[in-house]
Amino acid sequence: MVAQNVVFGILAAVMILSAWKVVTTKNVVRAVLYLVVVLAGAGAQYLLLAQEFIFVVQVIVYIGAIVVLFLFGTMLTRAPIGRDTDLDNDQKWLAALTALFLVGVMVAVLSDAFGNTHIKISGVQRTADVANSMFGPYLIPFEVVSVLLLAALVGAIAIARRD
Amino acid sequence: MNSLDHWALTGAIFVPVIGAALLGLVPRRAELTLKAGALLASLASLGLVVYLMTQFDYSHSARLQFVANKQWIPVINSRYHIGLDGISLPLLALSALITVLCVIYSWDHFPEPHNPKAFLILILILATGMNGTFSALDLILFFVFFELVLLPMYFMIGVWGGPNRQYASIKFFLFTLFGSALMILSFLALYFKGGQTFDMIALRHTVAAAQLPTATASLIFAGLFIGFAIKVPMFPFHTWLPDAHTEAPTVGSVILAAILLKLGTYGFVRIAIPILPKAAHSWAPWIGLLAVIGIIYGALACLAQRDMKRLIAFSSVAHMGFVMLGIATLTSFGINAAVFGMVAHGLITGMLFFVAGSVQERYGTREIKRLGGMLLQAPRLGWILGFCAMASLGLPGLAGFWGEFPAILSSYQPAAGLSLTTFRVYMTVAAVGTVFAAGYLLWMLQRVDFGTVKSEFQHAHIHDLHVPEYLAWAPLLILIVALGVAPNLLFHITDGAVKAVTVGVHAATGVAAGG
Amino acid sequence: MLLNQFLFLAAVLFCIGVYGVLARRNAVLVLASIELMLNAVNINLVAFGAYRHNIAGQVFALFVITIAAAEVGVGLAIVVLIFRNRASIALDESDLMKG
Amino acid sequence: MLLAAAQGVPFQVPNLDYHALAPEIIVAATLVVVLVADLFLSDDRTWVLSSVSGWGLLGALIVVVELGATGHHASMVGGAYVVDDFALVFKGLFLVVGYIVLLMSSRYVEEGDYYEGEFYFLLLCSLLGMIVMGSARDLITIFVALETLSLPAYMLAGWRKRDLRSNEAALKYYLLGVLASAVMLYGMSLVFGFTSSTLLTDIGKATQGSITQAPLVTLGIFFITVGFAFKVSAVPFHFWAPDTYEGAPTPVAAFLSVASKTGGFVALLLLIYIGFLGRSDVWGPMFWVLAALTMTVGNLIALRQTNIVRLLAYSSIAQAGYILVPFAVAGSNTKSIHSAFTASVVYLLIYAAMNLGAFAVVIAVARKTRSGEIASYGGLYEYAPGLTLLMTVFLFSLAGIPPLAGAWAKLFVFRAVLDSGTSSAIALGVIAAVNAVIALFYYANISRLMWMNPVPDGDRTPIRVPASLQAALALTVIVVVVIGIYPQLFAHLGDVASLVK
Amino acid sequence: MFFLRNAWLIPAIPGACFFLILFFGKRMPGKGADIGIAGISASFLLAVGAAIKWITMSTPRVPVERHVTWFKMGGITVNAGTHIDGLALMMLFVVTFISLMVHVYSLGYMHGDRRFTYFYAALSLFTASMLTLVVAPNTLQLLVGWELVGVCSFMLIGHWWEEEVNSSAAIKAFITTRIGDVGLMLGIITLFYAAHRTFDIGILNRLALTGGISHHLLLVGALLLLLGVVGKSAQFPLHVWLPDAMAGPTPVSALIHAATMVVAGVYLVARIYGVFLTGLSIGPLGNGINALAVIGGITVIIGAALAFVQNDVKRVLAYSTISQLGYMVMALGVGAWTAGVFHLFTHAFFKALLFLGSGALIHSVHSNNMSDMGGLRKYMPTTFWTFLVGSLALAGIFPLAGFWSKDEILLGASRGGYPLFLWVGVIGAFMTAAYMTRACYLIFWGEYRGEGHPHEAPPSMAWPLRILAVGSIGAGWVSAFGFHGFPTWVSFDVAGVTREVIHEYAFSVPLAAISLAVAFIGIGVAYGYYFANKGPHGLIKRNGLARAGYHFLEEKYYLDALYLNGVIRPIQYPIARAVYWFDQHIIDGFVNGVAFVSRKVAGFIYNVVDQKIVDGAVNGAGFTAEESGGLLRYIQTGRVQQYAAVLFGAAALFGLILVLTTA
Repeated sequence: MVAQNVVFGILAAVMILSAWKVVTTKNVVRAVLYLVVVLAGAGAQYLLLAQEFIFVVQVIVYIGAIVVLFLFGTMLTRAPIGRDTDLDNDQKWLAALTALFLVGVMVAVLSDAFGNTHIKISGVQRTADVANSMFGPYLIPFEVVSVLLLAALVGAIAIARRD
Repeated sequence: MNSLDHWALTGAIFVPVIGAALLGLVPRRAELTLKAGALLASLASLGLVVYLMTQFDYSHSARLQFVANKQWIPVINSRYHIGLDGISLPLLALSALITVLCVIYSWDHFPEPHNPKAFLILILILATGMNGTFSALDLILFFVFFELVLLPMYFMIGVWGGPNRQYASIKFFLFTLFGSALMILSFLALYFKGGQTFDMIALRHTVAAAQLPTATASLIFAGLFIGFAIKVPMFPFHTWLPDAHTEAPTVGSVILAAILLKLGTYGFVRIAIPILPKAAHSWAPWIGLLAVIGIIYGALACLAQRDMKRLIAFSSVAHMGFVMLGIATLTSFGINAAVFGMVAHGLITGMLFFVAGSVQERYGTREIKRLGGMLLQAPRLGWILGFCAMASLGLPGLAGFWGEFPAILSSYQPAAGLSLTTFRVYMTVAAVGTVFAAGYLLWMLQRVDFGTVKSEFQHAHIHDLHVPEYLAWAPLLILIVALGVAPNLLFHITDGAVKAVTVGVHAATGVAAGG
Repeated sequence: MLLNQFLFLAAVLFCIGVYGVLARRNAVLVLASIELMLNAVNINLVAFGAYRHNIAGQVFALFVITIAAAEVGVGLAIVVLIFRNRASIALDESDLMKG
Repeated sequence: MLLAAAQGVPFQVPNLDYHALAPEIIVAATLVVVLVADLFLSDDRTWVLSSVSGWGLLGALIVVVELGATGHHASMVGGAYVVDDFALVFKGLFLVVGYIVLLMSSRYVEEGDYYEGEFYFLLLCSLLGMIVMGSARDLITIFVALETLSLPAYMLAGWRKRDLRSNEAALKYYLLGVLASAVMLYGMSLVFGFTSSTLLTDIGKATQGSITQAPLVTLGIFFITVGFAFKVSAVPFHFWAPDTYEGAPTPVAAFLSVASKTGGFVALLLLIYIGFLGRSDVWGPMFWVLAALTMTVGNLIALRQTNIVRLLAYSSIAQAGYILVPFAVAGSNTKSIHSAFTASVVYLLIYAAMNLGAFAVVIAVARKTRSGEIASYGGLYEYAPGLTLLMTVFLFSLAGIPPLAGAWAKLFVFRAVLDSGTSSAIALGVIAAVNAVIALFYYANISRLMWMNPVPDGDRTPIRVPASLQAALALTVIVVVVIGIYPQLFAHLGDVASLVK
Repeated sequence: MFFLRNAWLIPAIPGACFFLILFFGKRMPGKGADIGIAGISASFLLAVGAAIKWITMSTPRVPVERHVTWFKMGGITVNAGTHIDGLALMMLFVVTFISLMVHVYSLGYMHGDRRFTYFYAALSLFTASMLTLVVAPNTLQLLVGWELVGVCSFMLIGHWWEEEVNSSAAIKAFITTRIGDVGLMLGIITLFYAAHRTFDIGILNRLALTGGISHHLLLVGALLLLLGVVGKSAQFPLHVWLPDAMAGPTPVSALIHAATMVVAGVYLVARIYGVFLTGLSIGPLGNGINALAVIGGITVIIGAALAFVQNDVKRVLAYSTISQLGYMVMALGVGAWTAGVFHLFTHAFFKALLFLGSGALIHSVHSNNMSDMGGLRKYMPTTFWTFLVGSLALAGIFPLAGFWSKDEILLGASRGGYPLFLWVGVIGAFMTAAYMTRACYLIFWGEYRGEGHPHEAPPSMAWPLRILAVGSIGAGWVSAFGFHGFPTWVSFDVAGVTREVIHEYAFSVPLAAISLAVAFIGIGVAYGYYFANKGPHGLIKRNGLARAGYHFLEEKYYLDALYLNGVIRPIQYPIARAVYWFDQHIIDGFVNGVAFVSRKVAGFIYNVVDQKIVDGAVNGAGFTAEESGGLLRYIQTGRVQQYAAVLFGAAALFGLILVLTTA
């Protein structure tokens, strides 16, 4: 158990640090790359929780697809590769305050609710179970999501297309 | 009752609006068709009302007749419940009659910006609203009709009105809506606190049975009071009235004065008092106070006026003060007087506004000091103005008297339990008010009718009455005389119904019934 | 492992995302911050799923991932559109309409 | 319990009732047909797409009516997807609204030289999301439905691609929408963490009564509500609405203000009346504040608007406030739960008609004036009396003046307030009443301009209203007037749709 | 019994004539006058028939009452109809007779008037109204007649309304009497309740006399009614309208003064005498003074005094009327019911005669002013002789009509225990004789001072004068020399009251002699002053006190000024304006203020909360930067993110509050 906690600790520290860099770095491309670190960290956490299918999806979809999208977006909007002093607006302090306030509320509530609750891992979640669930009780949302993705695809093209 | 009796009332209410819908299909240019259609619709409605009057059982005027009671909105237990008794019948008749006369009067002088189609449609919609309000026996239905009246009048003032019409119409609109917001809240409160029904008749019993706490009943009554008082209008809720009247086109003023103001007082007699007799009893001195303030205040304000219509408008405040005083006494005399006063004021002030409109049309102004010697140029018009002024100041032998005198009479001895001293003071003040009424009306008469023609109109071509005016006014003039000479024409209709109301009040306040 | 380890991590990530959304001018970076927030939610869902031994947590997270992908796609499309029209993706410049 | 025990259980074929699912299937099929047909149609024949979409919606509507008439109800996939009267009423509403928006937009899109096929396609996608929302009974389905109805709408808001305002509208709507759903998701995760179920009925059982970890549930409920409060543009989550409505193509604004908002309310109804019914101590005060703020802020800011669409936006914010009132007062007693539910449903139905109507008039008028300034409505009566009359009807209905439908909507709200009878409910009722009066000012002001002001530019050429728009106007005005005279029709629907039997 | 039972025809005929003349008058050969005269003649004949029937009826004479139900309301039934007794018959006779005379006379006097037809219509209505009042069996019908009389007088006084003086006089008459009517109305109401909800005059009198009504209520009722009487019968202090009412055509003045309008008040007192008798404790019960007598007494003196300073012949007569009405009221106030009523009867003849005579003068010289007359006895012999008869009758010279009735009043005052009012009566008699002498001198003696050639009145005017002169001579003989015709025919009998309430006194020679002597002294003094040019002429110029007194009289005791400046002007201008100002600024202002405040609040919400707090305060520094420079114009307003900030901020804040409050 200790090992897991140590791994978690390291992972968490890296993730938070990277996340912090995502929102503070002066370089757009670097920010996206830091995001990759956070996403990967999240994937690792899933593994830690023995949820392997979602780990795979996290790596493929997020790191594989979404990050690429981001990079494309960065390029398409001609962001400078180097430092850009103009990435933040002037409400940083307000933003920080809001975020701190929010995290305070969340943490307080969470520690009240699950102060000393432990997670007992009783085995790796099988992908088959995920599939059974996805095509069983969640069949309808699953089908609807297909329409959603289609809409996003068609719409995004229509919107972004030069005409 | 034959089958027509069941449908005649509904017909009288809805024929005008159906007519309006049909007129909507007629092209704007076919003016004659439009006018004929409107006349036909309003006459049909009047015809049905006349038929109802012939079928009405006058010996049981307290009983609701021609009742239709159909399911309407079951969810809130609101029904299409209409019917007539001795209180509503005269008002319904008045409303149907005035509508016809307004259509006739407008025949060839539509106010700017002309457009007879829209104008006539509005008149007909108004007619449905007014007829419906006087017939409704369900609070929600009443409310709907009550509000239905609002919009056409708003547009009538706003579109066909005088130079300051926008301000006046918005003011009218917001004032009355504010009142009706309170009114509907009170209706809902009655529904929830008083027996889960909107039926006015049933509520009389269920509210009594519900034993509302005094404070609640008082509060509900207050809501009703303000809602109705704005419409009446009672001091200090009257300020919309002069503006609305001054700016409204002639026909609008006539309808406003003759019918719309009655909706408020009718609400008191039909709803507020029978359903909440105890609260009415505790509020009565205050109503009376506002009523007599209105009498004096309206009269004094009249004396400061420079505009004929504005003067007549303020005189309405004073006259409706008499009506409210009668109601406040909660006696049979008083309420009979009030109902009579409503009808009389409708006829007389309606007539006065007609005349003011005709003056405006001929002279292009209603400013009293610019007019003069009208009797020389248009003697018939002038004498009719004089006649109406006399009727308005409560001359016995004309209709106005029977609204005022019994009201004053009744305040000598208000319903048991009300302070004699207070009401006798009111009585005296009201009686003094009659002197003021004579003052301002004769003053106006002198400036407008008498004297010589002012130089600016010396060579103006002022024609005397023309045919639509004859036709539109004759019934009113005849009725003013007829009701004045034979008040029983009206009292024998109202008396039974009014008695039922007062008996209810007396029963509720626990004192034996009196006059 | 404590459940709260994960929940706290998620909360912190979420709020860093919030900070990013509020403080960044660059629209792409705002979108990236949103991804941080959605990932935080996913960590939450997965952690609860593991804690409750309920597969629904993971399934929910999968839906979130899918939809997040669609959202990013749409978001980037809108950003590109704006960039094309005004040659800037600074969010605080989009203030034509107010009041 | 199926979900909770899913682990290690062999696959079970989900029970799908294709008859009950027919509306969804028809809409999905239609949108595919539209998408594909768009590829093969030449530019001058794209009008076919709108009629195809329209027929698809009507077909789905017929099925919905048939399902309702035959009383065909179904509960699928373990109760996560339910077709009942509630679902049918709202599906019907969404389909009709969708159809009317289609009527409103067909000429608009055609003449504006926008992408047509994709427009209808996205509209149908969004509608599909709404229809699904009506039946959704678990958190995941609700979430997916919400995103399905939102994502296409984000893009539709930016459909006037070359217009910076439209871009901005899309951006604002999108960003805030996504943020709101992130907050909502966080809340859902909390609720899931507490109840270990995504099924609303399970959540309802788990959260009622006295519970441990109450703050967690409270926060969860609130965060979820934030997501939908955004959708229904409740203050303080309303900021997007005026900007987006103004910038978006007007039919889309109409769609957002009616369909999308109703979608949000449907989700709220489901969550509150099924999921969190036992926690009125949380959502009672919450909705109280939301309702009071929404009504007041919406109305007050509306007073100062000069653009008609922005005004309608603030007006629709205020209207949302009235719809939130029953939520705030529902928790007092069993009776008030019923009447509050009915009030919300009836209000939504009536609101849809009157608000769509108002937007339809705006679209018609803009065809001539090319302006959204309220001042340009001066003297409308002189050259477009019909439109003026219609607009008046819609505005006064929104203002709640009988005998128009809007009055009944408010009446039902007040009924709910009085049924509750608590002092806080009464206070909210008073706030609502005061707001109703404030609202009159700006509604009446527009009608005043239209009827009584002179034409600003003196141009009195009449407005030609295309047939489709005429149909939209006719449909909405008929509803407003007929319901005004006979409100029982909708009241009945509000009653049968009730989730709380 | 035909005449008595169908007395309703008497008012009904002129009433019908009113409508006939109104609608058809212009098309008639006589322009409506023919209808009017025919109608009033018929009424007169009916009245005479009824009077004869009454006189020949066997005693005790029972009043004939017929009625129909007028209306039923609130549990009471009010009848309209006719109550015919001696008093009513006397009035019917007088009214129809005088009215007939006036109708005939007006043929000549109003010849060529542009509203000739209208004038006759109004005359008919006037007569009908008065007759309605007279026959009224209850106070309500009486009130109706009363008010109608008022409005007709308004129409007739203002007949020549082109000139503002005339219409103003009409308004003044109407308003002043209406002030009195407030009292009448309230009095009627008080008595209505006092008499257990009835307006019936018979019941009222019976209850009043038999103690059925508390004295307190009766006192209040009587005083209120008295206010009405003061207004209508031009008693002090509401007499101010009567002289102004001379603005009307002279035949109208005759009608108003002799038979209709002003005597209505006296008639009312006589009719409801029971109330006054008990309420004011008149007669033996009293202590020698009461409100009715006091008002009457004051009026006698002040009216007579004013008659001295008038230059307008009609005004002399008007003040004379005031004074004579004072006599009547005083008579009723001292318990001399019969005397008062009798004086009403005789006064009608000679006052009508005088007015019509003055009309003939005015017709002839085209001026009201006595300074434009003089020496007319040569030009207008008929007028002269008849006028002289009228004057002597008014002055109370034996054996003319005035002598008999005035004598009875003095008798009543002296025997009834009202010595003060005996003196008032005597002084009044002196003054009356004196001012009438003055008037006759100025008109008929001396040199003609006017313009043009005076001519005698045409026959239609002269004949009524002659007839009335005969009446003025003979009317008093119905109660003279111990012949008690009048008192037996006209008496105050109340059914069911056996008590003798009206005391009759035998003719007293000494008192008659005194009054006659006083009258002659009056004539003598005036003769000396005017004819013989003796006495302190020019006193007014020499003596300040006398000048002041003269001005006081000329200004009519400043009562008009007091009413105008003290009551009417303040109401018309400052008060009415203040009320209107209050209306427009305070009440309306409140409403507008509410709108203003809500607009401001909205503006505040919009400008400050929405635009500044959300928009500005969030990025405060940047906002000022935008304001100052504009360098960073495009960088500063990141609205979406501000929206988002609010979103998250609200989420956190509300969340916290909710958690804390529901935990």
